[in-house]
Amino acid sequence: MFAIVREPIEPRRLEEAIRAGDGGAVTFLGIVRGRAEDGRAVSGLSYEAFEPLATSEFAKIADEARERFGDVALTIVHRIGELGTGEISVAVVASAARRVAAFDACRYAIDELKRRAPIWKKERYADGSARWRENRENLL
Amino acid sequence: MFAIVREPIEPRRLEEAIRAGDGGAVTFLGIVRGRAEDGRAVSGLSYEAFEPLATSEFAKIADEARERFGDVALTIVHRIGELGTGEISVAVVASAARRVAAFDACRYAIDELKRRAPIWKKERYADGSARWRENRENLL
Amino acid sequence: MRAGAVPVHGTHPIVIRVLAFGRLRELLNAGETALDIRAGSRVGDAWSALADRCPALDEHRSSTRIACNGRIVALDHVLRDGDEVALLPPVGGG
Amino acid sequence: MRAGAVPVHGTHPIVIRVLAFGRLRELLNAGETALDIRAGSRVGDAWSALADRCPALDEHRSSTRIACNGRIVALDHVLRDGDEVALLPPVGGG
Repeated sequence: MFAIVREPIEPRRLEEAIRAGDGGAVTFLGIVRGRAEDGRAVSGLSYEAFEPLATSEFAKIADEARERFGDVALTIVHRIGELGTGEISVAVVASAARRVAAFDACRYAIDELKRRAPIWKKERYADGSARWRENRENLL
Repeated sequence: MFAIVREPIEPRRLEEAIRAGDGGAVTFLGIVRGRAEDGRAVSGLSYEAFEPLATSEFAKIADEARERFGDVALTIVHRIGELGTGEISVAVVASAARRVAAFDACRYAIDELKRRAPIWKKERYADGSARWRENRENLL
Repeated sequence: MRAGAVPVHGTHPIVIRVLAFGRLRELLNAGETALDIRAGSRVGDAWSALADRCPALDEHRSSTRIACNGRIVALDHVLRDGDEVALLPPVGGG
Repeated sequence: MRAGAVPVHGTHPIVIRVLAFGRLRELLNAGETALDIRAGSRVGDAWSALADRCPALDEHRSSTRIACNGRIVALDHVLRDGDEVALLPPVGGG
């Protein structure tokens, strides 16, 4: 499943993303932190996405992961809208017969998502200011 | 939390293992497969553990992960007793400020657990036979 | 001419839809704009037309990827009537 | 002598508790055994006493780690009365 969602991501639902018969499942959850990299107090984040391109990019990333690491089932879900600290922004679930492929695919997927998925983030600070933040891993 | 448990591991409870304020959480779940490595149909597994040594080994592994990867919160839970296919045998949750440390610590923990935690597994086959199976990664 | 469309002088006008995200959406003050441009225009021409309206755009040119109908394209990509052009600033997902 | 204890001849007997796991538990037909041994005996002596009772043990010696009171020890580790000695075959967790 590849999705952009507006409602909260429920970790308990992610269990359903584990493919029957697989022996290992690796889940990554990205969570909104209360501190920016420069130490400023964050009150929340606003995410937006170019939705059709984002979900097709998730599918492409999953295809690449299968080419690299073998038969892996991947689920990638990113939330958009207004998120408070402690809320889950992104979930990646990789399941495979063996754990090494699941770890490699999960990590590849989140690394590539951060590098190139058309999703944008505005950091909102406790003092009322806000700033668009780009990922260090950015494609450009 | 480091524990050997007899009851089923509930993935939804693992959410509680994510440390407040962290930005990334990586969970590994090991699941009983219906096929042995040699392709035989597996009906289930029996696990047993030297419990006090197993939980203290989990704690040691977590200490080592913190030395190697920085400030990471680790939860390691292994189930023992009779498990059917599709059931979760082990769960590792690593949370950290940043995802790289969470990934590295989660992987380190499950690799070391398989290598050295005093836990034993008997594979039970559909034909009624059974065999003690040791991990390839074994310390010895 | 539809409301919000930016006129570009020339014969055979075509209309493209421009989507902007993140800081570019804020700069253009719109997530979606219709843009009238000359037939045969390229992505770079569309960018120039938008920068005429909003000069602050230009400092973002080197950091912006542009997708046409969902595929990343170069500035010399030729536009057709009805194309959807998306302006993608450096991403921040995850 | 307590039920199930294996006698080892010598002066000043001490009693250790032997825990066995996995295939070793099955071989010994017991997860826990009391073993009477001579004072000053080492882990290797305890192993030999067990192997006297259950010769099939010996082929597992090189693959067995032995813990005394929760710490992995070598065969020359000297045992004391009341020690808990655990026989750990190659592990299979995960």
